This record gives sequence, C-alpha cells and structure tokens, in this order.
Amino acid sequence: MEQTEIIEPIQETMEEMYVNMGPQHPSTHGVLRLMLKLDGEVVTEITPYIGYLHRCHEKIGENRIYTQVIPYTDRLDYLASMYNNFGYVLTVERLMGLQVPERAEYMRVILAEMQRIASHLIWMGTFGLDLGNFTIFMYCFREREKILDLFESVSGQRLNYSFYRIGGMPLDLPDSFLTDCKAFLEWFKPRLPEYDAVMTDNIIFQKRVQGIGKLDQKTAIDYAISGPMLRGSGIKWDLRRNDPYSIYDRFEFEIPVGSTGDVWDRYMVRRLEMAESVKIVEQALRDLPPGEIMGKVPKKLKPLAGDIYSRVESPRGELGFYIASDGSEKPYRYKVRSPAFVNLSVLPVIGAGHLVADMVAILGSIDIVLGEVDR
Amino acid sequence: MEKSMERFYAAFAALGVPSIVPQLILMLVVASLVILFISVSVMFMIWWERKISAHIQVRYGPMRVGGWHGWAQSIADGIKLLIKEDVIPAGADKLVFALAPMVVFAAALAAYVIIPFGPNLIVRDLNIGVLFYISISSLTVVGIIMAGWSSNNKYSVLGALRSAAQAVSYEVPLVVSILGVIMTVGSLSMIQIVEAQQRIWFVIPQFVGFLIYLTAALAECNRLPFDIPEAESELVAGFHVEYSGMRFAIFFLAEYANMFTVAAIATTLFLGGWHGPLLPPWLWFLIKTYFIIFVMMWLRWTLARLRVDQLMNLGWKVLLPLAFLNMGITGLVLVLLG
Amino acid sequence: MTVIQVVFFLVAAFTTAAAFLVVLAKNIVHCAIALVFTFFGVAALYVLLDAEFLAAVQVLLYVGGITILLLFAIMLTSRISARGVKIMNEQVGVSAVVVFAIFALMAIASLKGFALVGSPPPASYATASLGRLLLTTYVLPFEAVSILLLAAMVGAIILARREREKD
Amino acid sequence: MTPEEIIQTIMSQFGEAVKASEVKGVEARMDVDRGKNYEILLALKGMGFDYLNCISSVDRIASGDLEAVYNLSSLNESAKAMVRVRVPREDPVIRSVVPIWSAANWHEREAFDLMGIRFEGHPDLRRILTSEDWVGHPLRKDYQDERLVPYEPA
Repeated sequence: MEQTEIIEPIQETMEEMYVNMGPQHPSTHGVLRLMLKLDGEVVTEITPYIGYLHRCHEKIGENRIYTQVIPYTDRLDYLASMYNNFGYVLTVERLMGLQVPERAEYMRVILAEMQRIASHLIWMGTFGLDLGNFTIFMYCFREREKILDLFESVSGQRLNYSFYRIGGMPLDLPDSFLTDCKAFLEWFKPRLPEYDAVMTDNIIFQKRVQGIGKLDQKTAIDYAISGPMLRGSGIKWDLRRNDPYSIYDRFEFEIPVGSTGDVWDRYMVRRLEMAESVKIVEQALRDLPPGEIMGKVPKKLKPLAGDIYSRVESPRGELGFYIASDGSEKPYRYKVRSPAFVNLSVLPVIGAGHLVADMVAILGSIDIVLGEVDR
Repeated sequence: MEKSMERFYAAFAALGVPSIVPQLILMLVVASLVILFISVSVMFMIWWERKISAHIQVRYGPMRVGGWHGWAQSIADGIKLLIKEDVIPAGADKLVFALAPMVVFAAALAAYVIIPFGPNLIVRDLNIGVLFYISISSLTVVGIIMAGWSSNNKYSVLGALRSAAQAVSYEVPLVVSILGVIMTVGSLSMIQIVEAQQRIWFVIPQFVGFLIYLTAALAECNRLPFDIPEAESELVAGFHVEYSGMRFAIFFLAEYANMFTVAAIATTLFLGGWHGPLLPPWLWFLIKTYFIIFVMMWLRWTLARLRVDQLMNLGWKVLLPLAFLNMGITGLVLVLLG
Repeated sequence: MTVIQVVFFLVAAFTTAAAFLVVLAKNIVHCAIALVFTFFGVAALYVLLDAEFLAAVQVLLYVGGITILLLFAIMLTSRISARGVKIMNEQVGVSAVVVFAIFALMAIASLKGFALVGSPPPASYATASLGRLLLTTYVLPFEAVSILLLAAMVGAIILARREREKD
Repeated sequence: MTPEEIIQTIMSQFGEAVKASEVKGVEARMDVDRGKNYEILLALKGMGFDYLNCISSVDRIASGDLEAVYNLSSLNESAKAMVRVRVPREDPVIRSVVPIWSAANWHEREAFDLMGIRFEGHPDLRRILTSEDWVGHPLRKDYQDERLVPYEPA
C-alpha cells in the first residue's frame, strides 16, 4: 500500500500570509477547511481541504441491502433529505425496471419540491449571515419551520425523513395535508417580496454581490458545475426539463437563468426558483390522483448484475448515484456524485483574486453542504 | 449645587483635613457615578438591542430571566461572564493582552466627562468639549490594535488592521461634519452648543452634517453596516477572537458605552441636547440619545455589511467631500448673514 | 501639597516610565505602545498647564494619528513584530553624551529661566487666541507648513501609484 | 447522434481498443482498453460530450482488476455515454483526464484516495477525503483496518 507524501510546511514571506479558514469557522458552512494565501486582504490562492465529515458513506452502502441504504442517504445532504431519498430510490428502480404508481409519483414531486423550497430558504438565510444581514436568516427559518411541520405530518420526521421507498411510498398523505399545504403556499407567496425588501432590493447587498465570483460558461461546463450555479452562468440546464425523471415532464415551470455568472446571478436564480417550485407543487396538488402508493416490488430486492448511473436535479445541482450490482441483495458498488462536491471544486478558480469578504460571499453562493461533500 | 459643595469643603476644613481629601473623595464619587451609569445603561442597551433585534426578526428575544420580558437577562449574562475562567492564549503577549481591554474601556469612560445630561449635569464643561471627545475616541483604536496584535492570532491581527484603517479614515469626515455646528456656535463647549439651540435644533440647518456624523459615528463604533473589524463571517470575531470572560465583557461594555457616547454627542450637537417641553431636561436628553441608539440598532438588523474597499470609498470619496461642502456652505452663509 | 501637584508627579512619573520603555523595550510593538502612553502623559501635562486645546491636539495627532500609523506599519511587516530588537549599538556612547548634554541644558534652563515666563493667559481665550495668531501673525509659516504637507501628500500618491504600475 | 452511431464512430477509430459495447436507452456503454482510454475519451469530447458527470471506481476483485467508470453527457444532446476501463490491481495506473475536463480533478483524487487508482498526469494527486497520512484505500473489497474491532453480538 503506497502512502502519500505529507505536504511540506508552508514558508511565509513578508508580503503574504497564510490563513487557515476552518474547519471551525462561522462561514465555512460546516467543517470545510480553506487554506487562504492572503496578500493584505486579497485572497491570492485557495486550497480547499475536505473530508472532516467523511464517514464512509459508500462503504456502508456496500454492506447494507438496498432498502437499508435509504436512511443513510438522508445524511448526505441533510438540508434536502427528501431529494437524496428520491435520487437513490429512482436509481434502484431504474436498475430493476420497477414501475411506481401514479399517486406515489405525485407525492414524490410534491415533497421534493417542498424540500427544494426549504433548502433554498436555508441557503438564503445563511447567505444573509455571510454578508452580515442577520434578519433574513430568521425570516427564512420561519417559513422553513412551516415546511418542516408539513413534512412531520407526512413522515413523522423533521430532518431525516427516509420517506421514499423503492417502488413507491410507505405511507399515504395525511388527510389534512392537502389543505395545509395549499394554505402554506398561499401564505408563502407573499413572503417572497418580503425577502426582496430585506435582501434583494438593498443597495448594500447588491453592491456586495454584483460582479464578484464570475463563472463563465466554458469554465462551468469544464468543471461540470450543475444546478443553480450552472444556471447562474446563463446555461438553461435543468435535469427536470432536460433529462426528465419521475413525472416532471407534466408540469409547467420556468427555468430562471442568470447572465454573467456572478454571485448576484446565482442568488437570483435560487430566489426565482422558489417561486417556480411553488408553481410545481400547486400543479401537483391539483392533479394528485387517488390510488395505490406502492408498486409491485419483490420481497427480496435482487437486481440483475449490471450498473447504472442516474441523476436528479437536487436543490444543489446534479445529484447522481452510480450503482453496480452483482446480482446479490447488496449493492456491489455504490457511489454518490454529490453536486456540492463538484461545485466546490471550482472555488479556487472563481474565488482567487477577491477580497476575503468577497471570498466568503462566493463560497456562500456555491451552497455547499458538507455532509454531501465529504460523504 | 455650588453651595453644598462649599459646605462640603468647609466641613473637612473644620476638621483640619487638607483640602486634597475632599477633592479626592469628590472625584471618586463622580467617577463611580459615571461607571455606575455606564454599567446600568449598557445593560439596558444590551437587553434593548436583543429585544429590538428579536422583534425585527419576528421572534421574542429573552423572555425568562427576571420575569417581565426577561429584563434581567443582561445581568445574568454579566454575572456569567464575570465568573468565567480568564483564558489567556499560550502564544499571547500577556501584558499587552491584559492591558488592551483597559485602554479601550478607559477611552470609553473618559468620553463621559463632557456629556451634558442637563444644564448642571455635566462632569466638567471643558472649553474644548467636542475636541476632547474626538481626541479621546482615537485612543480606542490603540486598544483595539493592542488586543489584535497581542492575541497572536491572524484573524485578530487582520481585525486590528481593518479597525485602524477604518478609524483613521472615518475620523476625518466625523470631525469635518461637526465643524458646521461649531462654526455656527463659535465655541467647542458642550454647554454653549446646547444653549445655542434654544430656538432651533441644528439638525435642521445642518442636516447633511447630521447624516455624515451619524454614518461616521456608526463606523467609529464598529457597528453594522461598518462592523468590518469584527465581521463574524470573515474574521470570526476580529480583534477580540481570543478574549473571553471578564476581559471580553469589558470590550463589550466599552463598545456599548461608545455607542451611547456617539449618540449623546449627536444629541448635543444636532438634536438640541436637553431642550424640550414639559419633561425634565435630563429625561429629554436620554430620550433623544436612546432614540439615536435605536436608529443605530435598527440599521444593524436591517443592513448587510460593507466590504473593506467600499467602506474606504464611502469614507473618502463621498462623506469627506460632502462634509467639506457642508462646512464651506455653512461658512458662506455665516459670513453673508454677518 | 495640592491635588494638582500630586497629579503632576504621578503623570510625570508615568510619562518618564513610558518614555524609558520606548527606548528599552525589546519588542518593537511594545515600544510603539509605550510611545502612545508617553504621548498621552505629555497631553496630561498640557492639561495641568491649562493648555487643554494643545492637549487635545496632542492626543488627536500623536496618539490617534501618528502612532496608529506606526503600529499599522509594524504589523504589516509581520516579521519585525516577532523578532527582538537590539537596544544597544555602537553609537551608544555618543548618544549618551548628547543625551546628558541636553538633559543638563534643560535642567539649567528650568532651574534658572522659567521664572521669567509670565503666567499663562486665561484658559478660555487660549483656543481663540491661538487661532487668531495662526491666521494673523504666523500666517506665513502656517501656509508654508500646509504647502509642505500638500507636497508630501502629492508625493505619497505618486509613490503609491508607481508601486501599483509595477505590479 | 444516437448511441449506436457513437459506438460505431469510436469502434471505427479505435478498433480493438473497444472490448465490448452495449446500448441502453440513450446511453452508449463501452469497455475500453486502458492504453487508449485517454484518446477515446478525448474523441468522445470531440463528439459533443462536454460534460463529465462522474468518475466512479469499482473493485472487481474476482478478476483482479480495478475499474474506472466515466459517465459523460452533453448539454446540447440527449445522448449519454459510459466508458469503463479496467486496470490490474498490481499496477493500477490510468492516464488522467484532467486535461480534457477539469471536473475530473476531484473525482480522480477521490478514486485515488478510496480505491487506489493512480492517475498519471494528474496535477495534484493527493488524498482528498481521508487524512494525508492514511494507509490503504478503504473502498477496496479486501481493505482491512487493524484498528477495527470485529463486531460480536452480545
């Protein structure tokens, strides 16, 4: 077994200073560690060090039967657990060729889009914290709390739902859900202009985020950036539209895109996406058919030998699962292509050359969740 | 007032004690009163800020300690900070580290000498009044630099550097913005400035100066949107990263005491000091001061933080020329009116 | 002994101690911080002499301006603050002679000459008369100094600009 | 371009280097020789596959190989591609594709870290998820950690 060489201690010169940002730092959103090379206040070089939250997610997955992996996926992107469940069960279903009942599909979309709103709300709040705007954080959490209440009424959990099953859904929606969810949406829609008043329209905020952290389209594709970051760069690419899964092709929604790819564009894309998700949920609630929620699934899940890569558009971007099966009850190899991991890899490119304060804003605009980056 | 002082001295003279003793006693009493006032006022301000921020953010804030709306929360926090362990980092320069909070607090304390709470409620009406405040406030920066450097922490050094740059740049517009008022009154004495505002508060003729002063004062107190020296998301806590317990409490105390000072100076210079109908003068003074403090808190919980270069641009390219313009126009008007 | 005298001796001792620290401290940041206290002590002496305006300006310019810039410069060159500074060098003998000569001169002057100086003008007029003097009798040196400062400022800007162009 | 056409084109260019191929939906799947891995992926990029979704690594312990799986797609077309490369466990070296897609950088570091595939020409092949001084590659099927205590039910 070869051993990697340990990096030599860094020599500081007169002009440059190395600052270790993280793993414990308020604005690294978890246990990310960034080695910053500073020239005064200007960041000349960023080296991310990740893995502080590595917990052998993939190795564990290989030692569990297919159903047992679902609860572990919750812990990947813990701000969008529903979506991780969604991506995983979809992959296994595709691997086995399982059909999912209509009602279950609608339930999946409703919950997933609500999750997207909740995840974007957290992002917006913490992004406010990064820029020193503390109030938006509380506003966003107020709304997210209501979404979590809804999720609790559905699944009994508030963060790690483990609610999707291979082949369908485990429980039907509670009776009150339809009215509660509609009431929430009606209540939520006027909240978006409220965020604009606090954040979007604020001139200080605009001056802080416009024109920094520019990510051009070529670099974005080269680094396989996905999700709101890619759309912020002006590429109209959304897997819900471009590689439709589940029943997303039945809904009408816009794909907001930015123009220059700066932090402001990424902010606006997420801000507008919340409204689009509301539209999708409204349509899904309207069309929600009655019927079965669990498809025909064998007692023992034994996919044929083979492998598959399948992807969904999680709130952070392309969440992919690669599963190689050897015909047994357990995945032979189970790999997660996490959007935050890939999106973070572009930080040294778009973050260098900015002031420390801008670097923090840029990092915030990437929207990382370390549970997913480190797996 | 004066009579009772004379009687006080006479009583000691009758006992054959040298006059130094009553003088010292008097000084100590006044100093203790000021410190007492600062402590109570700061505790109130902290509680108030928590309440204001909570209501801006649709929550309640402290509700438990002390019963009614958690009024004793600050006291509880203060006690907690006092009994915490005093940690000095291993690599720190111990002497400077220990000295820094004292310097900051001493500067904050000294400024209270010239605050006119009422017609006779002033520690000493210095004839250099405003200038005294301006000069003493620059001491705070020395304390901050000492704290930042002695902590032996890169974040705190960065915070100290930012703080020094900010203070040096914003002191200039601050001073120039005050000049309009001083030119109108023709005196630096706080009492005379207040008395000159019997008919009209200077906030009306000197509105631009007032706005510049308020902006620069926010920067002087390191409050959001100018809290760059302690920007949490960038420098963790800036210059006081390594401070805890009692020493941290002193920094905190000084910060809020400074906030009160700049608000009190704004009241004196622009809002007519203790003038006002019906209510007693000292109450008017406090009402106006706390109103300005409220505005500062309001801004803090509404706005985002500026970036370093934006801060410098605002200071040098916007506030300073505006302040000079204000000063020039004021001078012109004064000359034309004779 | 009056309070003023007590305060004077306390302040004088404080100032002298701080001044000694400026030259004797091994760490250059300590020197700079001691310098702050020295300036502050001098300002306090001005106050005792009823020259409050001068005291305020002393604090404002020397403490708030010059030493902060000094500290700023020291901190930006991070290596200096970490290293001990040599207090003595080969010129120590020469400077000792000079220092003692100046000290003797001042001692003689203060013992003999200061009695001749009249009592200070009333305090309340000090500031106004200072301003009047600056703009009447001493207007030429005043303006000369401003031109000097202006030239220094322009020079600084040119230097800073050139640095940037080099990058 | 349909997946069949993609396989056709690659086969005609590289012949024997493509060991097996398969079409699954819109996905063209190829098992390729490790010597021609870089060239085939470069050709695929020339055909419009500008987006490297993922590089997965699989330990095919039964045949004594390690496998790298490249998932490619395009932002302009619906076609996808999956390229598998096998390298022997004793000499797990493949040419890095970082020059083709920068996205490969962290994926290859991860594959190196957890599976022990060495990518030749990678600009900065360091461990990424485990600590710098970690010994071994945890995702290999025969990975053993002497610090692990076997689980014994009570």
